[in-house]
Amino acid sequence: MDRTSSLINNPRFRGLFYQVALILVVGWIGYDIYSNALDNLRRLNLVPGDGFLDRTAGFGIIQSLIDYSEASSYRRALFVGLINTLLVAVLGIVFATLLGFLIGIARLSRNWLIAKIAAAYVEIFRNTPLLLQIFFWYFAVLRSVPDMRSKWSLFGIAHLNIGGVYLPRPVFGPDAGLIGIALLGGVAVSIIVSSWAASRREELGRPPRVWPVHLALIVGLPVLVFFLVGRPISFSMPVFNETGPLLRRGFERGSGLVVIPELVGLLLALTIYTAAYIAEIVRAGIRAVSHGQTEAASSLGLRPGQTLRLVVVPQAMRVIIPPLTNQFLNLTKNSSLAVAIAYPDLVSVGGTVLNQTGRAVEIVGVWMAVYLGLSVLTSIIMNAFNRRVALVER
Amino acid sequence: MSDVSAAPGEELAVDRSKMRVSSTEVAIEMVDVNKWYGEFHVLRDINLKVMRGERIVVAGPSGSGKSTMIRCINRLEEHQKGRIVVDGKELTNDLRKIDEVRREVGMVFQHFNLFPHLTILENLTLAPIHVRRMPRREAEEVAMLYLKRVKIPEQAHKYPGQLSGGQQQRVAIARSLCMNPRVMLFDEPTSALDPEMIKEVLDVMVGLAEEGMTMVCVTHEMGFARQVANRVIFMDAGQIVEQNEPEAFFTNPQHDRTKLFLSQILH
Amino acid sequence: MSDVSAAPGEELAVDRSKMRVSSTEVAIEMVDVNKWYGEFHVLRDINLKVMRGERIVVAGPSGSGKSTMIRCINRLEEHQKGRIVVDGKELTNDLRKIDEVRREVGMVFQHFNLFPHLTILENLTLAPIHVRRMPRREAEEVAMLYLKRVKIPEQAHKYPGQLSGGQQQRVAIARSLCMNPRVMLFDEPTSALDPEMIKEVLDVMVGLAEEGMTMVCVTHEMGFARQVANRVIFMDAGQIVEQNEPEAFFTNPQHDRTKLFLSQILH
Amino acid sequence: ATLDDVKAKGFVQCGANPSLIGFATADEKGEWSGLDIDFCRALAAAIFNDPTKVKFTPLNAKERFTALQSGEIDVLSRNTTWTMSRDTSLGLKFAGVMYYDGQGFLVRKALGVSSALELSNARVCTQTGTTTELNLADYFRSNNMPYEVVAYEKNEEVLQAYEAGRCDVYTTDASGLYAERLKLAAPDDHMILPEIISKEPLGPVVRQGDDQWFNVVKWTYYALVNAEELGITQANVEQMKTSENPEIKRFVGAEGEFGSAIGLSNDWAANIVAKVGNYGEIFDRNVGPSTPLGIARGLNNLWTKGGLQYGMPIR
Amino acid sequence: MSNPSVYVRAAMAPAQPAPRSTVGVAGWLRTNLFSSLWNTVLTLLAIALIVSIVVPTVRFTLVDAVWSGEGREACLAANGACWAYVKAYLPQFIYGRYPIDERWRVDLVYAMLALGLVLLMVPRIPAKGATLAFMLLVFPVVAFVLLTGGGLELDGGLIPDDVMAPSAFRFWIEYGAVCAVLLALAAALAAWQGASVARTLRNLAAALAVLAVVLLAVSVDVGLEHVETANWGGMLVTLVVAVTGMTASMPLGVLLALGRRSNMPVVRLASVVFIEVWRGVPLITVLFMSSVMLPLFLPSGVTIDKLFRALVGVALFNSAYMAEVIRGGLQAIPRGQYEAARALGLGYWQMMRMIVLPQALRLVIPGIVGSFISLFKDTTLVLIIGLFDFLGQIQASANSATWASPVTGISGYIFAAFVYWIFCFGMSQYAGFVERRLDTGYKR
Ligand SMILES: Nc1ncnc2c1ncn2[C@@H]1O[C@H](COP(=O)(O)OP(=O)(O)OP(=O)(O)O)[C@@H](O)[C@H]1O
Ligand SMILES: Nc1ncnc2c1ncn2[C@@H]1O[C@H](COP(=O)(O)OP(=O)(O)OP(=O)(O)O)[C@@H](O)[C@H]1O
Ligand SMILES: [Mg+2]
Ligand SMILES: [Mg+2]
Repeated sequence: MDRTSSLINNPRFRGLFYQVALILVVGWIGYDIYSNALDNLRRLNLVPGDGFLDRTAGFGIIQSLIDYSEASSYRRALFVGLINTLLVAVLGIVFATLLGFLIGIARLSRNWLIAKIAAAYVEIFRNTPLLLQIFFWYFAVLRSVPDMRSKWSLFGIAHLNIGGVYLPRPVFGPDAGLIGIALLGGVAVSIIVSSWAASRREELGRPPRVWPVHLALIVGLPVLVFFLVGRPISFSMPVFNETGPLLRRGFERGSGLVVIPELVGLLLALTIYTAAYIAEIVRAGIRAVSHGQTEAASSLGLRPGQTLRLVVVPQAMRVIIPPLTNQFLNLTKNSSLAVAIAYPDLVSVGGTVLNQTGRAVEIVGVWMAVYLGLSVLTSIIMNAFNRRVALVER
Repeated sequence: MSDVSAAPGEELAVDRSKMRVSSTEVAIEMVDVNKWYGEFHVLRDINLKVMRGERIVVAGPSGSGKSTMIRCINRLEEHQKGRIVVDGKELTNDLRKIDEVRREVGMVFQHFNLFPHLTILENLTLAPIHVRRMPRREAEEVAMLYLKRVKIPEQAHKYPGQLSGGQQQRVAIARSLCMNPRVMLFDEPTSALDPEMIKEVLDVMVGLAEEGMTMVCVTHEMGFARQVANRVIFMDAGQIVEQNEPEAFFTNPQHDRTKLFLSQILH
Repeated sequence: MSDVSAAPGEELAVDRSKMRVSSTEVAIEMVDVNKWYGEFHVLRDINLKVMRGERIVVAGPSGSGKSTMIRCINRLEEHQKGRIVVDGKELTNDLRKIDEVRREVGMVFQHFNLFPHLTILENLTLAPIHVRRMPRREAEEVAMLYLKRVKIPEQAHKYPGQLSGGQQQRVAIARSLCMNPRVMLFDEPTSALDPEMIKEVLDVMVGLAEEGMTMVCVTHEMGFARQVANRVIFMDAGQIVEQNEPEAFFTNPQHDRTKLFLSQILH
Repeated sequence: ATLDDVKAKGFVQCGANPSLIGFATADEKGEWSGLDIDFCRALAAAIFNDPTKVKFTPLNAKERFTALQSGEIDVLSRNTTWTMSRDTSLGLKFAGVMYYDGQGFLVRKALGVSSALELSNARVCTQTGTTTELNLADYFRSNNMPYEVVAYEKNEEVLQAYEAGRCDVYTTDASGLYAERLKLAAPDDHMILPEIISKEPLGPVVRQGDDQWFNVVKWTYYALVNAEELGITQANVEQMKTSENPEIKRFVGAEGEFGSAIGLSNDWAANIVAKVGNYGEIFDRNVGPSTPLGIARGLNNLWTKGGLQYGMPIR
Repeated sequence: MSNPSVYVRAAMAPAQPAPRSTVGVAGWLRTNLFSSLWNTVLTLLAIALIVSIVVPTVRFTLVDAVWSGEGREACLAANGACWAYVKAYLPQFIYGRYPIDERWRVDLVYAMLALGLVLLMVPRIPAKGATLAFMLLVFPVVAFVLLTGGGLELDGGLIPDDVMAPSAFRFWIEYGAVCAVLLALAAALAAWQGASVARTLRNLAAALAVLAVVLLAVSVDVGLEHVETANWGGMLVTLVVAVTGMTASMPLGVLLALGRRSNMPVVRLASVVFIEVWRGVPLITVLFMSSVMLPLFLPSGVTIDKLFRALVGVALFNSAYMAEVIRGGLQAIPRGQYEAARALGLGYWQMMRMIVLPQALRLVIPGIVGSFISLFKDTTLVLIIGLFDFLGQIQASANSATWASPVTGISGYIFAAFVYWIFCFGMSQYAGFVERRLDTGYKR
């Protein structure tokens, strides 16, 4: 009796008991869901599996960075969606970070007006729903640019109308790879030069003048190769037809590089919205560096730019990076709102596939797996970076 | 370094022989300097001439403008009226002049303000490398020299957070010295320290004085003032109320406010 | 209560007459207790027998395992080898026994650990009401009694944040007493206090001792140890190195480490 | 069985389009109306002799099948195209064609286009997740016309984008185009092209595996068409009950036990007509020429009048 | 001049007014706007920016806007926003398609919610505990009955239909039986673990009785017309989703946060996985899941209201975020508090309930408000799965045949933005206020 009683009162045993109970409950719920789903799917003739992914999709997608046509498979369609998601996420992260740092620093500006404008920016965009902003920007953009038969042009290179932004598209010839190699080689050599310059600088105190070398290596070398191998890169310029039947007027299909307005609208909204959050993070990070640090730096004779670069930013970074990571993740997840404005991201394309095939479980599974994967990946990268920054500090 | 407890200032062994004051070279000159924070008049008609090699101690009640005055000297604060000339260069809005002055003037703060993300050695070499454009190798040699001078060469590769307060303050002094300044400003360098650590810092400062460094030092360490300073300046309500040689200042204060202040501060 | 500064222990007026020690009833017994933190062996073969009514003072250098030992007594830490019997109940993994022991053992921490979101009175009545299941009215009466005992009944409705350190520590003692414990453990109860406050707390502890409370007290207040303790235990490197009656302990330490320690700690 | 469940709970749960003028819309007060809605009311009338014993679940294109599959709704009456894959592999069963539709194109008159075959190079807006996208792709590809499709999640967005000029063409079922055109700022500046590029038979759907319920839904539809063929209207159904025409007698339940064969009362068909009207009346009331939609009967006329609506005989 | 350094001030210098250029308007302008050439340039740029944004905005929303009129013609005439349309549709934006005659019920719920929030949020008003209890226990039931009309049909399902027909009676029999089993189990467990059996039984019985009262309240027919959730819309849906999502995610968040800090590996792992999965996926996929996938997970024939499904999705999603907020608070509680509680003999749950959580939750109020703001903004996503929340209702009405015009949509969006902004900005200001109050209040 005492044996059992002491067993029951043993915290380890109790812990074990609760944990087993938890496993049982979770397992039971999981099994219930699983068997229900299986029953339902079997009743509906939907044998679970990914075989359906190889069937022909049959629908068009407005933007694909890889080859895709109506005859491609669902699998390929989903892949196109994934790439589009990555595209908008990466671009969004880059732009939002730049804009966010700008606004965050502007909020700390000693110029009252600039600081107030930045504050107003943050308060406006942080406090309205992102979806609303997406709608707003998308339709505002659509309504304020020229229609498809006319355009605004910038130096005759970039054009804009409701069909999107039209840019020259590079067309790579057979030997174009050499130029790429030359570029990579140039970058590699100039990195070596940089480190050589850095070591020279330790000896000399004054860094040797290396920027002409960099310029020659990174720009000159590829240009040289370009002409040597016979200009393998040409540009497909957007062709604008002024005459002909109305549907033929405007930019010719397949000419130039088109950035569709859905991408522009989504990117605009994601950037502006996330930048508001990043601005607050940056501000908090910079403010976390005590005033004494800047004073000490300037009394040592460091100039404001040097103070910022050598003293303030390295210290602010370790405060900034963890929440910044969160914002990157949020932006990636928020890019799924693309579905609202016809940007063909993973959720949007997946939704179409779901509809054509009725495969709810599989598609939702793909969504979850992809976003979880992206989250984990971003976290790993940023944690690695964070560790580096944090190491410097301690 | 360990058995100091009561009044550390008293025990400083000072060799005044080397402390020579130039009678012609002016290090710092302040003429009718006035400064306001908004409507608040912090500095009123400050006139002060510091000769090369002088050691000035500034005392006065809290809020009397001591910090503000010395912060004006290297332009951490801007004055609104009057002239400040440091080492022959007048402080105006000319950024280049300000940079030059700052290079010549070292400053040590109450809260050390070391850069926590850099090692001690990096703290010391940062300015020489980036401001004086000294080669790193050389900057490090100089830095180690000064670290030895403040007696903590073995800490060179630690981070500030790993050092005690006294050690940090000594590093801060060494950091200023690495720029080879002609004038050193101290703003209550010991007031954030535990009593055992005060002496280590004062020792370093005495050493500096003995080498003939021009110093302006805001401090309440009256022992230090008595032994090292060749002038004590008493400030109140933004003005210099009295200045005198330390012995005279302590034994025979003239102004009522000085008397009151000394009666409070001396035991 | 105000003009105490130097060595507060010396001035405690102690009435040793009431401190009777039972010779048969064992309050705490530790037999061959061993404990590891990971690979680190913190407690090594601790053997200790505390009789009811005994007042034990535990001393020793920092990190020697004093806190760990007394935290094992009310199972805030788990030991891995040996037996600990408190008030006849052995501390094993039996949660019910642990609860019983905790009810009988009061503990006072260095940092008071009062609950900042509760008033003083609520701090005191919390455990009686929810652990002892006492009616609130009664619990409050008991609480007021103990608050008077530690001389701050007028603070009953304030929050801990509004009290001075010494007052907070007295409240912490009162909080333990409200559970009517048979043993009290103190872990450096005065070391986070300003010197003026130490005496108020020691006074309360002396009072407790006079009433015959069994106490185990980690402290460096040697004055207190000398006056109140009937045994002083010296620990080093996780072991009990020496134990003796206070007078003998202080005047005639046996072990080298004890001698070294005492030479550092006594003036 | 579904019919028993429906009878037990006292109403039919009907999945409907949240807003498609003429087919399913709810007004300010939450009163539903439209062709698809009237079908559900007819079903309720057949079962309960009370067209109000029906509740509507607004569903978008994505959810509609799951809602039916899971039993959330009893019948889906939401402009759903009858296709083989849906009829066979989704566990669904179509019970009839309430509206023969086909996919059409809405364009600006200013475009100067009069036929869909001139739509080469067009940008087309549509709603995702319907058969529309597939038909569109087939049509343009088979005619070798390049095109671009912009597919939105909801028709509100399609309409806004089309109106803003994002595309030249708005495509969906012709019936929907008529409805959507009304929501444009200047409806008269837009026209629907004559080509119908697909067969879009829209009808009520039920789950597979419940033949009794399938029969009820199927025969409710036939009853509507038969009533029009027989000339039975809401107005004259009471007189018709005394008619001597054997077909009518069977219809109103004066002869035979047809109602009980599908688990309903014998006057089920008469109740439908009395409470909701016949197919023609429903059509005219909701989408016919006298409504803002102004859709001609066309394919949806009775077979006797050149259309496709053909009621299986009640016999 | 033997000693040039001796100086004694004869007369004290009085304080003088600062030079004109450093104080007053001029000084302010100089220091804040024109302190250097660069700053002057920035100021001018900023002014240009403000003018180029504010002027057109004011023109569009105020000067050129149409304030009254009927139908599409009014809007077509506008060069600016068409507020006439917003005015006409305002009731829909607030109530959706909720029957007009029944809208007083919604008003009543709004009023109770507003009152409750004011009572809770103004620090000076006493009896927070009672108000909170009322808002958490009574208000949801009342709101549920008022909004849906109550009369939920509870007919049980444990006893097979052929033994006993579905009826309220069957349900209550089953409820009684389940209660009895639960009580017996609890008593056994309590006896085993040495807790007081009587007390355990008393507490559990009280909880079950409360649950019974709640079930009775929602199932009894109070004579209100039944309003399906499909007819709810506008601000009503927004608030229902946001408020329910928030309150439901709170207890779950607490459990998850405790689980994540538990020292039982399985519990910790389960919490971590749950939290990280929900935090790793976008809300919209969660909503899609609740609308298209969840039905497949239920036994055939069992269905759940669509709004309710969305609520479950939102609540689970938000609970993961809430758990992280609360974990932050838990981590801020010093170890000493746990140890003191333990040393006094409090058990785990007593310690959490009385010592740790009260302190931790108070610390994270700003975080909780912040997460409520996010949730409030995120409610807009339900429009993608076809629920008509505030934004969804506006979007739908902008395309109504009677009001369609080129400016209708944009007017609706601007109005929506304005309303959301008011709500969110208000809440964030409140969070700031609480934070400042805690900052000073904590040290006291
Ligand atoms: N940035 C500022 N803005 C407004 N007033 C200031 C500012 N800095 C200092 N003051 C005020 O100027 C006066 C002089 O300050 P200062 O720091 O120079 O005094 P101090 O003599 O160094 O005092 P302490 O011994 O406390 O350091 C004080 O009254 C202070 O409040
Ligand atoms: N949770 C823990 N994990 C690992 N090591 C620990 C832990 N707690 C304490 N220790 C180590 O155990 C040793 C004994 O610690 P303990 O706190 O008991 O010492 P102490 O004698 O009370 O010292 P002090 O006088 O500084 O309070 C120390 O070396 C300490 O670093
Ligand atoms: Mg100062
Ligand atoms: Mg200890």
